[in-house]
Amino acid sequence: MSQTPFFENLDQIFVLLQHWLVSFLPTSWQPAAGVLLSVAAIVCLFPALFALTTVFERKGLARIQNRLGPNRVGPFGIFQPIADAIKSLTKEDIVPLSADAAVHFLAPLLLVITVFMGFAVLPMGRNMVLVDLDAGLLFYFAMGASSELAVFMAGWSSRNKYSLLGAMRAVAQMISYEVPLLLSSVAVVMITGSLSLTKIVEAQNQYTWGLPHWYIFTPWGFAGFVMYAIATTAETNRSPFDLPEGESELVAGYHTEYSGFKFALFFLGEYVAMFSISGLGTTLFLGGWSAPLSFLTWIPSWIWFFSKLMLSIFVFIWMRGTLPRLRQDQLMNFAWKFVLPMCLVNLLVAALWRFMGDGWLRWVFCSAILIAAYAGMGLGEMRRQRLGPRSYRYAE
Amino acid sequence: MKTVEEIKSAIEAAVPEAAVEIAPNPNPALPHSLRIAPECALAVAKFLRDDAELKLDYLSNVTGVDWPESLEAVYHLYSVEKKHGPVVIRMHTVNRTDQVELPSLTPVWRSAEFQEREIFDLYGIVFTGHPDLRRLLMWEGFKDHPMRRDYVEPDDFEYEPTAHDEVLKRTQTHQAMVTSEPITSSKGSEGGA
Amino acid sequence: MLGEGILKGMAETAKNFFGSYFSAERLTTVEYPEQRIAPYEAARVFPFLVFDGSDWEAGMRCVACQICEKECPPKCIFIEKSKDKKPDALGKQQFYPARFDIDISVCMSCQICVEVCPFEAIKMDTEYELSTDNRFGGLLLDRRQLAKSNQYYHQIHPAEADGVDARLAAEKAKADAKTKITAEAKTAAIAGEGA
Amino acid sequence: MSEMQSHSAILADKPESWNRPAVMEPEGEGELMEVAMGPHHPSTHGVFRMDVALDGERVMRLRPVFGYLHRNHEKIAEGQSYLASMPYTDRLDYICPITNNWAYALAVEKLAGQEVPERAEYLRVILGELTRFQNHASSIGFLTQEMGAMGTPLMYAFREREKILDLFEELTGARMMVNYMRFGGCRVDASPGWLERTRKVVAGLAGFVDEFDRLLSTNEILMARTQGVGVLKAELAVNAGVTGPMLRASGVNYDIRKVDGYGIYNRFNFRVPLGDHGDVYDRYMIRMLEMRESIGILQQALREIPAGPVMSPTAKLRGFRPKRGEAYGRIEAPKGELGFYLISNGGPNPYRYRVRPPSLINLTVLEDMCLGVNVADVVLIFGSVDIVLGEVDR
Repeated sequence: MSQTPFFENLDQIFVLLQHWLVSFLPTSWQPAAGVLLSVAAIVCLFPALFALTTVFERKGLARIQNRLGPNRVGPFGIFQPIADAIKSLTKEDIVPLSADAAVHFLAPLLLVITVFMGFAVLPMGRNMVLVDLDAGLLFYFAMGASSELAVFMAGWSSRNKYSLLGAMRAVAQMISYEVPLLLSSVAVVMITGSLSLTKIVEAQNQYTWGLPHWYIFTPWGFAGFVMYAIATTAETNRSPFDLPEGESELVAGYHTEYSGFKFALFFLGEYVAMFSISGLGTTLFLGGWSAPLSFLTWIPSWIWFFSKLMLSIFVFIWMRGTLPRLRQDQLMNFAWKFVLPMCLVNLLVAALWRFMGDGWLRWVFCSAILIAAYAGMGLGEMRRQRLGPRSYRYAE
Repeated sequence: MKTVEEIKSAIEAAVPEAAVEIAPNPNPALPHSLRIAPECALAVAKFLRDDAELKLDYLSNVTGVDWPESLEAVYHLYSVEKKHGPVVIRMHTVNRTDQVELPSLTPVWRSAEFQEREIFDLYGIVFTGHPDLRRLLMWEGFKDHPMRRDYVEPDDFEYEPTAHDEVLKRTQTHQAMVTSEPITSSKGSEGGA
Repeated sequence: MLGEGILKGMAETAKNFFGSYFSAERLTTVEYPEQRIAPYEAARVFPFLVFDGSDWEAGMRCVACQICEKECPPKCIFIEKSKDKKPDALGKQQFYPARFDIDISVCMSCQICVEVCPFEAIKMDTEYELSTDNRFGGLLLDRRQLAKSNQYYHQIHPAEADGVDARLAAEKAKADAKTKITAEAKTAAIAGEGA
Repeated sequence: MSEMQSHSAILADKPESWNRPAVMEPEGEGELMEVAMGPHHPSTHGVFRMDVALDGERVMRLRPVFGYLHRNHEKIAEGQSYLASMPYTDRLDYICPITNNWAYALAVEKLAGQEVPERAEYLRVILGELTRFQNHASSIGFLTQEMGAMGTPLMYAFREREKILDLFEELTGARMMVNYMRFGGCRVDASPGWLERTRKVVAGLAGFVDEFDRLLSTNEILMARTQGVGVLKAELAVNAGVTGPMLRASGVNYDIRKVDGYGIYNRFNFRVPLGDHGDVYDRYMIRMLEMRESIGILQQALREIPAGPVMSPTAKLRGFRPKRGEAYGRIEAPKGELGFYLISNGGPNPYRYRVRPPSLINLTVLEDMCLGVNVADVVLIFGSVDIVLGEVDR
């Protein structure tokens, strides 16, 4: 590690800043103040990132569709989110007469709070983690799971058929995909031997011939990452798994009856959930804040973390611009009959990987098992449902 | 493809009680049509559809016509299997007021379902035996049948700056009803809108 | 079968994403208030009345025959015929429209008035920025607002206007010849009478 | 209901399953949930309603409700001259105004015994096939939009449609409300430059269909969503008067361009693609294949178009009074059989003017296709019918 002090300081700039600010306070206050500062940073940073992402998403989608996208507010439309924020703040807050007003009010708040809790354990750079819990992964999933409650509260309290259908879909979908999400992460835990996210990143922050030891570059890691990505998309209700909000079917799903700022909160909650879950994916499979090549380690770790985060956001947008959505029963079938078995096979492979020791044999063996399982299950399912390309005849 | 006369004799041979006459079309654009007595229409329709030589399995167009003394339903038949057509059959109601029933041909050709509803809606022909005879385009509870020639438009006044002829007359009667102040020409109503 | 269809689709959208930065073929958007496309010569928006010369009232070709009023599908034209007659471009005594209104909130730009007009008096404009804050009065154009010069017509539909001018000139020549013949006949008759 | 019984007695020897949609029984206990999809539902184009009864998410009953865009087009047309209805036909199926013009012109020409010059027939074919192409492209776009594809295919379709609409505008003066055809020809002639630009656009269309194919045809999600969904049997399709790509997707070889050979379609060499399953995927693929056939027809027509007048010298613009009698003119519009039925009493106005709208009649089988499917598929099946409400409600 040949780092000049300047880059080392740059790497640790936020940590140093926090220490410097806290040092003005009495020693007994220092830990609490430190935490508060970090919380404030997170609570400010991610909504700002959300604002930027909305404009990037709209512009990206527009470019995918050969349009220009928003370009009227500010240079390149960069201030569009500000205009949007003003709009949603000034809009009338409508609560349906028959709605359960208290629950209707609490649902978006609950969603935003639970979503932000996940960031507590995410390492966003070297030494940049709010609480380094030993069971960080467990805490994260516990928090993620409670956001389903908020969605259901929103759908139930609105007293709208579309909201209710949307909420039912959302809960069914999120619970189903929680399982593959967990199981694909378990493989990482098996290899690392720790639930602490900091330890998981440390384990990946090594290099051989200049190449990193990220888990995605192993057969089990790659398969796990794909399964994790699928589960993530479903968990955050993004296309092609955006059924709970499927516009052409359910108008807007569980937030049909929300307007103004409450709607903006839902929007915020969804995007921040997307950031946090991509952050976790980055941590588990893409080496967290570590650099992709050994000679690039001088670039500050937090830059790497956020670059990887934005890259995965871009993939989300790209998929949204390309894919149609699945149907509810197909989505469930896909979760339970394809993703879950694949995750179980992957666990087996991860175990094999660990116990086969070094050597090329384990690469061949593990890859073969995974490819066979993937192709077998995929082809079998396609054949069972009689799906596939067709040929057409012509009349004379 | 048989001529209209041959079809007529074929129908008479197959459905002896049928009363079929040829309604001439003075224009060569479309063959003469067959006027069928409503009582036997269903049997004739079934024959036309199932007869091995005719196979008029596709009912393309169903429409109503408002004649001065009766209402009429016109059916345009084609054959998808034999690729021939059209054969036009028509049915008359007894009058335009109280005896406006005709048998529905929806049991024979499903494509008549919406089109007969439309005729019921716009012309007021009641199709007996139609599985779901409701208004199609106008709303439930609407009175009268707008496509009839004696239909009187309701007095739903709409401001029109260039009102002339009929519209102006209507505007004036409406204004007379609503206010005491009649309008003379179109420009005069500008302030009132 | 196993996701390659999805990947193929993703590749296609990626191609379009990057392509939209380089190829004008892909990015066809025109940013309207700043950029404008010149209207095609055949473009038609709302009708206007053509006048010859510089005085719009004297040069108006319309003779208030009311054919367009009758043929107009949505009935948006309103004409009041004059009581007196005025000489038209050919010098013939003609009626003229005392009032000629077009309600462009009703007009559907079908161009049938132009086709049925025997006097080449009504043509289609290409001006499309016509929004106004007066819903009724602002969209009801009277004959002053409708009158546009023949030069303007040449400017917006050059080829069509040339054809129209040629046709009118031919008609005028024919009419002149006719008047000349009748005049000659008259003088001949007078001469004959005298003899 | 003795009348009903006599009907069933007559039909008793051949029980027909297609007479009415099956009556669905809910599973287990519980009430059905009545959901009104539309008229403000995002998938119903703003002016259409489906009253759906759901058991969970399964459709038990579906009632289409029409009339939100009803303006009694036929009554308007009966009150004015033949020519004055021409611009109104643009507004029936506003995605393809050219074919509406054509069908109406064809019916009136039959009624009046009017000949059409050669060049005008070629122009009609060229514009008609361009219209079919852009209609199929955008209908696939709308279908995938309703499948949740964020409008990307729709935007690609509109990108191509823009080029075609530019051609329409250059020729006719308007992008959509073209009002182009007249009884006995076409209103204006196409310049050589226009034909050259059309050739250039047509040359690019094949690439666009390939792009669509790569983007969608083999997409696993699209296949999973559409294959086996909304199956329409050939017998029911014929009996219910379904026409157009929907009928051919059910495997019935019936294309009015081939059957009637109206205009000059007999001269062109093209094939009629047929589906074997009659599901949404087949309807999608039939539209794709028809787009390719349209390109073929366009290339032939653009190669062979002769010089000459575009209006028949016998055509009358003012004082047009066709002979007494009736006529039925029909064409293969992009959505199905578009027919105009006219009765003339020798006057300047038609005595009876009737539009046979393919969109409305294709919806007859909507309930049959939707029973028992998931509510998400209702939207999809509805999209695959390809309707325009301007034509449904008239």
